[in-house]
Amino acid sequence: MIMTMVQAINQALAQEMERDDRIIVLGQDVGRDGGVFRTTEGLFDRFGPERVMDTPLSESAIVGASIGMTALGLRPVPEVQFMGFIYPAFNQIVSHVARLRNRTRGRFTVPLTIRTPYGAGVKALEHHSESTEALFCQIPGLTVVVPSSPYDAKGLLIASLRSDDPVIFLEPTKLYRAEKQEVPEEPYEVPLRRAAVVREGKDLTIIAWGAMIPVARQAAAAAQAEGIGAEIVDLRTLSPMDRETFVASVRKTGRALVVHEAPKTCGLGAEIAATIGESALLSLDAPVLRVTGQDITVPLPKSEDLYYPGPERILRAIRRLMEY
Amino acid sequence: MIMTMVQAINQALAQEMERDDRIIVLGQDVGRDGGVFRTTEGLFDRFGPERVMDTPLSESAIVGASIGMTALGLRPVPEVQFMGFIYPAFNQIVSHVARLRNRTRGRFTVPLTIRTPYGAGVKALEHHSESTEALFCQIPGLTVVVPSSPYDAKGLLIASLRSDDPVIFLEPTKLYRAEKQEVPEEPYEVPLRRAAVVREGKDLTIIAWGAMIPVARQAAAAAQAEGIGAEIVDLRTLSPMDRETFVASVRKTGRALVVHEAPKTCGLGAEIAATIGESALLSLDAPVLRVTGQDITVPLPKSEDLYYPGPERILRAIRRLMEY
Amino acid sequence: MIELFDPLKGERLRVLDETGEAAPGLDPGLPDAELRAIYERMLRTRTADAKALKLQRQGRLGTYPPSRGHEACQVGLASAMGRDDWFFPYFRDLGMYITLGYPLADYYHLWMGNEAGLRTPDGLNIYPIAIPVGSQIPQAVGAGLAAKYRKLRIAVVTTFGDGATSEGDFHEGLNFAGVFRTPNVFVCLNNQFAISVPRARQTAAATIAQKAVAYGFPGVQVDGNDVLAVYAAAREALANARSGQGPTLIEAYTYRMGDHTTSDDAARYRSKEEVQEWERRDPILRFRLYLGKKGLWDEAYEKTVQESAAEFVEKAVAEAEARPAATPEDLFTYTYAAMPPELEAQLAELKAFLGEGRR
Amino acid sequence: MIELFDPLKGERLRVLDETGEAAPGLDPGLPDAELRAIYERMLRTRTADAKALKLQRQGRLGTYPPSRGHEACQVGLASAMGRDDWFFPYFRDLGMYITLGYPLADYYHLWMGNEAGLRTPDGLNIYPIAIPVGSQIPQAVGAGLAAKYRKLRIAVVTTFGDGATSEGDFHEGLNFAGVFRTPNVFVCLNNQFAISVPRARQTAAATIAQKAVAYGFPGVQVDGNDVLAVYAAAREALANARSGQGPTLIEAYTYRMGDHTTSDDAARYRSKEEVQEWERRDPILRFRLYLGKKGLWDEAYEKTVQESAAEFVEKAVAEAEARPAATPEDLFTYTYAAMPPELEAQLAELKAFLGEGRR
Ligand SMILES: Cc1ncc(C[n+]2csc(CCOP(=O)(O)OP(=O)(O)O)c2C)c(N)n1
Ligand SMILES: Cc1ncc(C[n+]2csc(CCOP(=O)(O)OP(=O)(O)O)c2C)c(N)n1
Ligand SMILES: [Mg+2]
Ligand SMILES: [Mg+2]
Repeated sequence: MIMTMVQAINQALAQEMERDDRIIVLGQDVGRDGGVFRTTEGLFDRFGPERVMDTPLSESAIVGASIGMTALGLRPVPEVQFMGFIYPAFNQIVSHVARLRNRTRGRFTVPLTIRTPYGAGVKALEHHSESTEALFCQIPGLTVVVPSSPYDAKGLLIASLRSDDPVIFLEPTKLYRAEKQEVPEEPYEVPLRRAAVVREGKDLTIIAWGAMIPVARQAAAAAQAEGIGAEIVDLRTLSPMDRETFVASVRKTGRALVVHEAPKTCGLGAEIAATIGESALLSLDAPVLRVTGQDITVPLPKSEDLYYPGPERILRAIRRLMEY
Repeated sequence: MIMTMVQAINQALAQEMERDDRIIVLGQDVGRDGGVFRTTEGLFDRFGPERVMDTPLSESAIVGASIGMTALGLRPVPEVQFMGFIYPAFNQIVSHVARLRNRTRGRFTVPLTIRTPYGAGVKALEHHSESTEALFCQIPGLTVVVPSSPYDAKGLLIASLRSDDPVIFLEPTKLYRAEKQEVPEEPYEVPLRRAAVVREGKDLTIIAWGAMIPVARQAAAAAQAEGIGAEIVDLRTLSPMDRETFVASVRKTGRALVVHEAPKTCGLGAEIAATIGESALLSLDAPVLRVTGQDITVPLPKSEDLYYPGPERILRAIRRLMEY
Repeated sequence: MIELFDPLKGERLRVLDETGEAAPGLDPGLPDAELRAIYERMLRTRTADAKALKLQRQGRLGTYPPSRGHEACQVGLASAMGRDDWFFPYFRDLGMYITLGYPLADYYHLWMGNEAGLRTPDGLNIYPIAIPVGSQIPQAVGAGLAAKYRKLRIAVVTTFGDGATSEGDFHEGLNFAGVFRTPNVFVCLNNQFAISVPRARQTAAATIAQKAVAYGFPGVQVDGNDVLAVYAAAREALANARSGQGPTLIEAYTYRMGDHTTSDDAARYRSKEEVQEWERRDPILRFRLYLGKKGLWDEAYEKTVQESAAEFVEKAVAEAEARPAATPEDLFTYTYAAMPPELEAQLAELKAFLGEGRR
Repeated sequence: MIELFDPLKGERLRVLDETGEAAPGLDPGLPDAELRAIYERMLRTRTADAKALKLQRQGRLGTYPPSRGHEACQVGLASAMGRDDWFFPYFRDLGMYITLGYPLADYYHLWMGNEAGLRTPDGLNIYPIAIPVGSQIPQAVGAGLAAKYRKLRIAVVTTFGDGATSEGDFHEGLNFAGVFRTPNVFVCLNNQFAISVPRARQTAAATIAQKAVAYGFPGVQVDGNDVLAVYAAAREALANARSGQGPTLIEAYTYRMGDHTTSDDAARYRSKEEVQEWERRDPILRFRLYLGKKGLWDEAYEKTVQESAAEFVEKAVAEAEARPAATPEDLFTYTYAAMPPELEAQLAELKAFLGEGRR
């Protein structure tokens, strides 16, 4: 069926809930309202209030209670309404979710999937355009996943729901309804921890994820018109990171560009650039560049465009790389 | 006077409180008890309970209330008992402390200094050995400071207390009483945003901060015995970062090594390595290496040494760099 | 008066009944001019709110949380505040802003998507809107602590919804306030919903007011559609705060007449009948009936007030829309007191980029 | 029985007075064997606690939070629990662990600095100790939700100190529990201090038990130095939880006889007199007097119990100290279900490094 990312996510949830009664969806407005983006639409009617729980406005308890559910064998899927509101739950995530397997030497695991919409580009209110994925990528024990298409969204979410590790599943709001795609009806997994080369090219490698993939594609198309072949690696799982795929690509192309929405300093691009420098220094024909959000708070809607990396900024960096 | 870092911090607080009655110290056990590390010893008796406030066990309110105090012109100095317990206050820090100046276009500033002991190496309990500085370095608006000696601790803390920006002041517990040093009696500032070359050398540059400085010095001394001259840059202010100083050093030496306690992935070393790759690629004779904590949760005391970078691990990396 | 109404016994302070009749002994006895001023603020609030919705539909303003139904809470509370008191708002506070004299043009400017609208004019003690629910509460307590430390006889007010009472920050803030006996007035606009989640899902406590028991200070539930009840409770709580008698929690029992925001569709989760039932209790209607009984309201007066409100609002819209767009400098200048080199470089690059004809 | 003691009226459940006399009608009426078992657990707790302090001074165990004075709270509560109930501990819970059958060797192993000691043996429903204060509370509520979902007739117990009640997680957890009527029993060991901060600085509420009012379920204060009072309240709260009647908050009013931890010096912030005053109320002493009155205690019995406790403890120490050190694999294996390449590389490098003769 042709569907949006919202529908793909919804279908993944519904199918896995059907298959596995240990899965419980909980969060603000996930029930009767079907979620503020409608990702949980219809689940309440289908699975009832015990499995699709509207909760109090309490992020720490939403995540904390989810942890406790795993102690008794459940597989909760807490939703945080926007990534900008995940911070009240940060302590539960950093001090418990990420660590429980290790600190109990495997006796207690935390197979939960925290879903949250993320990223800018939809002219939302303050705190609704956050992309602070790097906060989570530096915490050992967490798996951080970002889909960039309806197909991947369904497959990565199913893989996350089946994973025995805790997953932070970040859903780019900008892509929720941006693009429709053929998505298989039956459940399937897109494997975690595997990046994908989503466009081949010989001249340089663009590493990106989520809402930056379509933007990178636009830039790559424009570069093609100038005779530059850009390869695009969609990271998909941001942590633990599939370094091999992008390092191999850079070894081939000799040039690398990381694109992300988050501010530059200490964004995930830093780790990617550092990894390339460590593993492929001698293959590099130019410095690894980063095209990113500015090192400022995401501006309010009127100025969002000044913050957000667009195809022209990427193209500029591509040219700079090629001219180096 | 010859003093420990604890004494230097204590003196900085006392002198600035004397000078500026807008400064209020608050937190758990900072009052009568003088702080669990005695950094606030004597302040309660000297300045009274209105300026040295024992608070409820409530990190979010400690930081949140400090924000509110700044609205009325105060300069609070909240203490979080250990960095591992800062997460309940994370929302206040990320969503408010860091942003208020920008979101009010300068009408409201947040001149507070959040002090917290940090880092491993003292065989402490779980959650008491955290060094998650990179979490804060990626948040625009925050200033992150780490002293590595009693002298710097006093001067950097005074500069932080006088700064109009919010400062996260991280105090390496391992250094609290490790070393005594001559510290001038009168108040002085060590400027923020300035790294210091604390050891000169021509063969490679080690970039480190806090408790890793003495360790790096040991390694550098051992390297010297092998005829290798290691320059050491003490970053001191981790954000905004003084990139110029370490880039200049690497341009000179051609080799760089970052040392930090935090796990490798997405640690601050990534940003430093990425910056060097961006700004000094052609000067590099070898990849930028990172000697860091392992990508795991800091282990309990019995195994801490397997986690923590020691001089031998650094020396190994130095040799590897020189042999490249 | 506050301690006469025990939330644990299900008691609620109400001055005006639905016909606009004042309960003897409870009417705060405001002068006529002030009563009319309150009415005018309520009407301006409603007019400005409706305008914001219209602008949003026209694409001239972004996502917006309407205030309709909250006029008694907002105007009643703000009217009781003094010029030196501080206010820590949440995101549904239009009537507070209008009453406290925040330029409506700035308020619109903000919701049109420009940070400049969040820059409180000098001299007004209003902290910026907190979007992360409940996070302003500990901040308000800190301001209360500072007021106490500076020996100012002022109160610090903060507002929030019923949903906010589930957040840790609500608890930590009120608990702090109790311990330090800060001059705070905490006002919960219990409008029965947090987006789609009904009040009963928010807490098993029969009232929100009774949560004050956990913090050792008084809590009172008032009829939030009765502007005089809100005013009376607020006046007393503010006076207590200013005179060192510590904080109060006021629960204003009301209803969110509109959608949560312009992105919401409340019809998905509540019935028309319920909404109609509350239409009958419209706070403006009720106060109008009261004014009528006092001879302070007639059709001619209504017309003047409506016209003046419309003019007030149109002027603000025109002003807001005439404001210049944010420049790259605006975006970069306020991250730090002094711009670090990395930001300078990014700003220069952005300007070079825009200079190439982009934007 | 719980609802007979209203914390808002300052009432406190106490079965035994300081001479060990049981209040008529309140004695839970336990069989003699169980009474003696409780006494033995209390003594083992005290012995094991004293041993931990000794080991710490000898450098054989790390920073340790002593339990002395809390034996009635811990043993009374755990003795009322059933084998299928779950427990979410905090960090000062030795008597709970001993009563619930957690191997003392593991417990020591943990405080000696090895994660392996946190690995609850299979079949025991004990979650790992939470060090971040209050953070286990929402987790316990989640376990309650899961029990409800799975239709298990079990209760979920969590313990915490008076300090923890100031954390947002306390509030969010209890509020959740109220809304979903989870089978939770929340037990606050109010030992009058959070490190140096006295109870009065923690909250302005007269009691902690009354905080339950904010969440719509019962709260009761019990004498925490009276093991039968703790037992009686816990038994009733557990039964209520298991039978679908929802959660209860129990405040056990007690005193931390020792330092906060071995890194603390309580003499800096409290008087000898105060400590001595509480020595008189020693929970073990009081229960011994009660047993004596019932003819269940004499010197000979005491000697047997002491000897058995000493033996129990020494065996555990020997066992803990005989445990192998953690290997690099132990440290790296449990971060993820399957080790990612980066971790494999780091582990290999660490092993190569150690292989070079270092360590
Ligand atoms: C910490 C946080 N979580 C979630 C949200 C998203 N959100 C915005 S408003 C709202 C509901 C607020 O309800 P209430 O506190 O009752 O205020 P009301 O909107 O009814 O005035 C939610 C969940 C948020 N802004 N902040
Ligand atoms: C979130 C958090 N903040 C601070 C600490 C440091 N700390 C450890 S125990 C403690 C006091 C706890 O007091 P209470 O809850 O009364 O328990 P008690 O120690 O008295 O048993 C503090 C502040 C912590 N562990 N977690
Ligand atoms: Mg509401
Ligand atoms: Mg205590």
